[in-house]
Amino acid sequence: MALQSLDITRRSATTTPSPSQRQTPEVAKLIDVSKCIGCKACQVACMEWNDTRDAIGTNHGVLDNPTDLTENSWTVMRYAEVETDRGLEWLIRKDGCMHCANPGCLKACPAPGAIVQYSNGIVDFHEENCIGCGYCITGCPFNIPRLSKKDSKVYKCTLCSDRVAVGLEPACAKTCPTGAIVFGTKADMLRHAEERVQDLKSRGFAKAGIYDPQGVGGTHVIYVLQHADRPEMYSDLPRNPSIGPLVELWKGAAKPVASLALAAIGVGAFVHYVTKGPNEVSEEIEKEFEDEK
Amino acid sequence: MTNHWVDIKNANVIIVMGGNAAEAHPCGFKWVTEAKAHNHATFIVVDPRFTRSASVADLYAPLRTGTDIAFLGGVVNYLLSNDKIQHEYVKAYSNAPFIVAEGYRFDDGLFSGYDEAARTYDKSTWAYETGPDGYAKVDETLQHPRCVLQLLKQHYSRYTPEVVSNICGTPRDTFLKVCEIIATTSAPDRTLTFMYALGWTQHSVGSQMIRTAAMVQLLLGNVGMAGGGVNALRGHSNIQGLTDLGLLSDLLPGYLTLPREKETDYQGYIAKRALKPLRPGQMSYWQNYAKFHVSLMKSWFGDAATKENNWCFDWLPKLDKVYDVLQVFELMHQGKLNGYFCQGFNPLAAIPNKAKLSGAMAKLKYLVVIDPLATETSCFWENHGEYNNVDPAKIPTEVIRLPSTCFAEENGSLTNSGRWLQWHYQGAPPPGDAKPDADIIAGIFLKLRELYRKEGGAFPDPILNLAWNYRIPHSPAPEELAMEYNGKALADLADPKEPTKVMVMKGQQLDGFAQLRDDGSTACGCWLYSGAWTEKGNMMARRDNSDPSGLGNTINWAFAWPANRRVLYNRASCDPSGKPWDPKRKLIGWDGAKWSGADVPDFKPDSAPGDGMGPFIMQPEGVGRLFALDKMAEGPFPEHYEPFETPIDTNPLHPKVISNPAARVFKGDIEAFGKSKDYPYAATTYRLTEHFHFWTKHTSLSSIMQPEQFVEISVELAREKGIKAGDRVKVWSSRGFIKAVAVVTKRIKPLKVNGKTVHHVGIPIHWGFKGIAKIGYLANILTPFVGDANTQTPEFKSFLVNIEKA
Amino acid sequence: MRVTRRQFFKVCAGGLGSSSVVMLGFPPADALAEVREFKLIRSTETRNTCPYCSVSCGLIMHSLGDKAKNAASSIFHIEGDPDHPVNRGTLCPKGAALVDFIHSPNRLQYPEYRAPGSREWKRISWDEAFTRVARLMKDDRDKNFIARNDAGATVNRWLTTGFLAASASSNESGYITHKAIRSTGILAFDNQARV
Amino acid sequence: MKNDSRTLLRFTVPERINHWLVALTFFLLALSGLVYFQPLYYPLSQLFGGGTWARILHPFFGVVMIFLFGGMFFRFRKLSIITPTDKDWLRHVREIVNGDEQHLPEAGKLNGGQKVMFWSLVTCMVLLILSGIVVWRAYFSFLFPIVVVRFAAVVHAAAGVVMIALIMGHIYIAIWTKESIGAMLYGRVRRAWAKQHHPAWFREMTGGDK
Repeated sequence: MALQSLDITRRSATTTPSPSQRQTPEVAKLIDVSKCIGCKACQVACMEWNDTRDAIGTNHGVLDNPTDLTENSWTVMRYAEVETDRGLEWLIRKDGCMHCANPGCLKACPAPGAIVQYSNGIVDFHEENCIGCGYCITGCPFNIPRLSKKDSKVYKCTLCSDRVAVGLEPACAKTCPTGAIVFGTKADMLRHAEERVQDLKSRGFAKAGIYDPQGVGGTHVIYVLQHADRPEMYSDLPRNPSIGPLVELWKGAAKPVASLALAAIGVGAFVHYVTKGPNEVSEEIEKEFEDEK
Repeated sequence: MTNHWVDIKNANVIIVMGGNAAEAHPCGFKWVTEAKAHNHATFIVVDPRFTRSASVADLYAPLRTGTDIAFLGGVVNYLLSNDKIQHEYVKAYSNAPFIVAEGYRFDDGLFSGYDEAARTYDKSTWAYETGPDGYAKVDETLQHPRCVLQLLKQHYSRYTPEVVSNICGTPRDTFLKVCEIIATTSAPDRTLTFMYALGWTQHSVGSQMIRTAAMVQLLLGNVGMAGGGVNALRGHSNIQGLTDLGLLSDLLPGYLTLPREKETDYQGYIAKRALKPLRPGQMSYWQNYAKFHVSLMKSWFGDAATKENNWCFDWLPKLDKVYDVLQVFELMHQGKLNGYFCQGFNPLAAIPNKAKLSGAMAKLKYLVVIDPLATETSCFWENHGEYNNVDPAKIPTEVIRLPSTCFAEENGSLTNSGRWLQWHYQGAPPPGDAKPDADIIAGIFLKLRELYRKEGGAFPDPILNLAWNYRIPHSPAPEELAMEYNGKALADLADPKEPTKVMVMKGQQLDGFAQLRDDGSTACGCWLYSGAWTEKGNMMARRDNSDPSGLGNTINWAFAWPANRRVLYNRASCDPSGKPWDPKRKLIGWDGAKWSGADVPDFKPDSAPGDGMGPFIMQPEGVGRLFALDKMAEGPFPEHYEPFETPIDTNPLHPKVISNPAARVFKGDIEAFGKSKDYPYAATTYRLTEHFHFWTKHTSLSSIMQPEQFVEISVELAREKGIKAGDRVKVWSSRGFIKAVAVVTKRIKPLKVNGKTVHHVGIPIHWGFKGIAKIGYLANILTPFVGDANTQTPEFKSFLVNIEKA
Repeated sequence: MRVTRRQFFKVCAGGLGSSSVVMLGFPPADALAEVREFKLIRSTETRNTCPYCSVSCGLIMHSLGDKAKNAASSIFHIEGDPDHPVNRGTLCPKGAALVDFIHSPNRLQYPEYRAPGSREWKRISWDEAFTRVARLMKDDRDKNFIARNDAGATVNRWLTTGFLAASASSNESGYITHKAIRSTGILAFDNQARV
Repeated sequence: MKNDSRTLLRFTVPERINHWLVALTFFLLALSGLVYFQPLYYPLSQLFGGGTWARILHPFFGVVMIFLFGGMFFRFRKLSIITPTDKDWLRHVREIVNGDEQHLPEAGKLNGGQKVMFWSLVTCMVLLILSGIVVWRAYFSFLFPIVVVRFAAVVHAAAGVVMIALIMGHIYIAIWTKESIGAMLYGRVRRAWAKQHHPAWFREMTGGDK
């Protein structure tokens, strides 16, 4: 294990603690939807920095393009034209990995070290360890990871862990023309978000607020929403995201219970054999057929 | 821009109208969000479409395309009738008190002096009344019936909120809300900034739209103020630079003008331009015209330019008319042009009415295209099916295509819309054999010169004598050229205050245009850029971004023309006594001995407030013009004229004069304009934030972001026409058709105009028959061949189409 | 087949042993948790200005190689210049995509010639190109140059050839273009500022 | 075991081959499947050339299993119909555990336990196939809503574990019950063995008490 510029909080499918003595400051990316003009600079900067290129697609009757996240598009803008009591509002949300404090993808991942969470909060995929099962997709409450058709590995936003590791902001945050995306320590981002909420309230958005869902332990990508009471208006941002009960069951209790059950069967069999001995043909019957021997 | 990008953060109210800064200038637009976040600014968008700018606006007002003068005229009326003007500023810094000559009239849509046959005005009555001393007369009480303020009130009294709403389709309440917010900035410590771009320029009345905004700003006292001004955001990276350098048919560098063919006398040419003050004590800076002109000619023709030959005045071509692109393509269409050069310009896509352009180009004998990319223009002779249906065999044009470098492969400077000249550096060699533009021009010019030297020919003098003293003649270095346009002393220059002292030694770079002489002892390729490369070195490459005033002026970053000044007319940010109107935003002030502050004063630095010099030093009267005199082609006050293709068939203000009576339009084209019965929908073309004109369709990342051509229509129109989002539709005008995907949106709403429902069809322009994005139709297939009366900029923003499911 | 109690134990032990042997032979890969290498560590930086709109954002271009004699520079990444007062490091979607403009497959690389009526381009040398262009210009100019107008005034203009300049080219290119073109007497001279 | 009149044919050659192929496939499936189930078992992936190969192969093993297990199903489904005697047999838990077959109702060719095993395996297999299609990310998952995929993942894991448990039991009983592995290997059993473990079948085969 070479570089450990970011210390490790969790590693997928790893039963022993990861090196986690050092604590780097917790970071966060704040997306202020009220400042976002939907220019897609973040989409471009993301592809450019990560050296991916999506296909040149088609227009589907909307401005969204690429229309969904892909293994090459780790972030996309989602445009929603919503009529509210203020008239028409064009709510444009940058979608991508939320970097949950309690990541469903990591929980679901069976490949050791394919998904790691650093102590700064970034949830990173290590494709060299990824086996391509797609369990992270099943586990993610925000429907973010995408499986590549080319290499059958799963890709998503890394929060530019390579840039953050050397003390830079993520490419999307750097490029954002209007400052709708900002980056810093999570404490600073929450403070900044609070200021933004105050500004929005002063402009008549009574329900403005911060989206930092606690169902996943809070996130390291947080939103400022004009209508925090109705996140679903923002192209179906989940109201109370969490690792669902099914995933909890599947990747939580089920694992040790089942392993114990299997072990119990083994032990039971062993005990049974030792105590009862083999089930052989009885002496009587053997005698009956002795002549046949 | 009168101000600059960062200065927008100082505004209290920001209006984006006739532009869409969030999409076309996103990184400059950050200063809008900054003003909102940190200056608690109110942000208003007025546009036919709910744009991405509108998505972050506090207030959005819809209006019908092409009706901005009606809207802003209504604002002028509101400000005057509700007494929401900054009185002291208007009285001292505008021509409101000036008395207009008696013959001036405005009746039923026409100003005095109209010549219907020539479609032009005799502008002699659009003038001030002058006294025997030659100065213009003023009435300080502003009560004279012919003083500008009274005429202004009279002219715009027709623009009531009801009339505005009827013409523009803007709901009356929304319009009044906009007016109220604008009116708050008549307070001396509040400013409004207007941000506009091609949404204003690309109309047959584009210049007048901008003028109306400028008038609003003068009335509110917002010109010259930090966070104020009228800000042209402009299109290309160096469109400001090429305008400053005069690469237009009638200009010379630095807004010097080419002589007309009647101006054969050099002295007369200078005298007409070196304007004498119209009021006592005024600077009238153009009085220095001869210094700029002679220095230019010395720069171009060197020793060949002498006092005796009037500095080669005869060598300059004389204009019989303005050869703007519309005029040139009209001539080409008539077969009167043989050769054409397109250097980094894709006219087949960028000028209206593609069919006409394509036919015109096929009549050329030769076409030379200098470009980094394979443009449609260079391939106009290629058949691309429905997208470019021509027969190469029938096109006799010789085409020579020369690859040029792009930004990353050369050193040089670009001038942004904030007038900053910024130097950039080469990062990699060009691909293949591509060459910088300067080398290509040098290559062509030197060959031509060689031919003239060998063979002789028609009037070879200017070609043979053009100063070409570059170290490597076929590859002039950008640094040499920059030093040349900055200017240098050709002889020792004495200090005018102490004639015995040498201020600049022979051969040295000049410090600025104040050192220019009209006796041939200085050379300067563009007086406005003087100061860009002085003896201290390349001022455009300066990188000190410190901002001690906090106003964002960063005066040690790069170089801003003129004279490194960041906010134009900044003398007007102070009251007549020299104190800033708003002490919190002090640009400059009179310190008792001179003007000083956070910016370079746009003023005579030692002229005390008591001297009475006006802040608009380029104007002979020293004040801003509410009344434009003879400077505009279609009238001294802006008047609402309908687009040449109007969806309402009339002008509600004056049905007899519907469209701009002085616009650039040719006979054959007038007859081909569409009428609303055949083409019922108002169409407008525009850019998207994902793309840049016709370049980025050659770029993979940009093509990924918006791959395929589309048009935008309202939910209501879609329902009427049975069109669903994602359907392919056909859109056609009287000039041709395009097919594209329909984007059905709530962001375009039908408007009630003059008792009629007007639907808009939005047409983004970025696709064509070359590129790696999905092949599409050039949008100018649809647009009309008509232009503004002053700039001749085509009316891309307002025309008529029909639409149906393809 | 009879399996005795002893055989049962043997099977179990053997199973354990063989699975251990398997593990010894193929140890599972280490779960690496390092971040991707930062790609700009030693790249060469060059300051530039975005060529698109007239905000003129500052750029930092990162290129391959350290400008050593034997290294061919090629720009592989561009981001905003954080020191620039206007863009402060930001770039819009067009500017952020500039690296693909530089490397567009549609960049022209060689002078090309299309003969009248032809359907194809032919590659030519610069010298051929300059010679041909100059010849076409001279022939047209010599034939159509107007020294005096009908009224007899000296006008020295050449109206049958026009020139469109590029408002995306540098001031220096623009300046030399203006200087050279005006010396020929061309009046049909414009740039994108007009449109 | 000699193929003579003193032994009885218990399983035909095709039955035996089918069984052992199923057994082999099961082991491949179980071992590759466990790789994703619990980090503890991840090293098993090395048996298949790494986690990625385990992931690629597992569903294809499953496809093979569908055919092989289908064969087993059609061969043994009639034999596995549960009769009242079987139900009675199953009620004698204590005797079953102690191997006290004298006190058990007479088992036929398959005893009640074997039949229950059969139907349990069939049930698990159906669940595994259906859920397996849903969670087969490379080809099918994108066709289903995420909730369905999550549900299928739980079903697949649960059915897989139950299946492994059943097979572990099956193997143990085979080991415990001497000579039964031989029966599946060679097909024939001693008459004594048959009489001991499957008296009803023994009678059926020999036609008498002996």
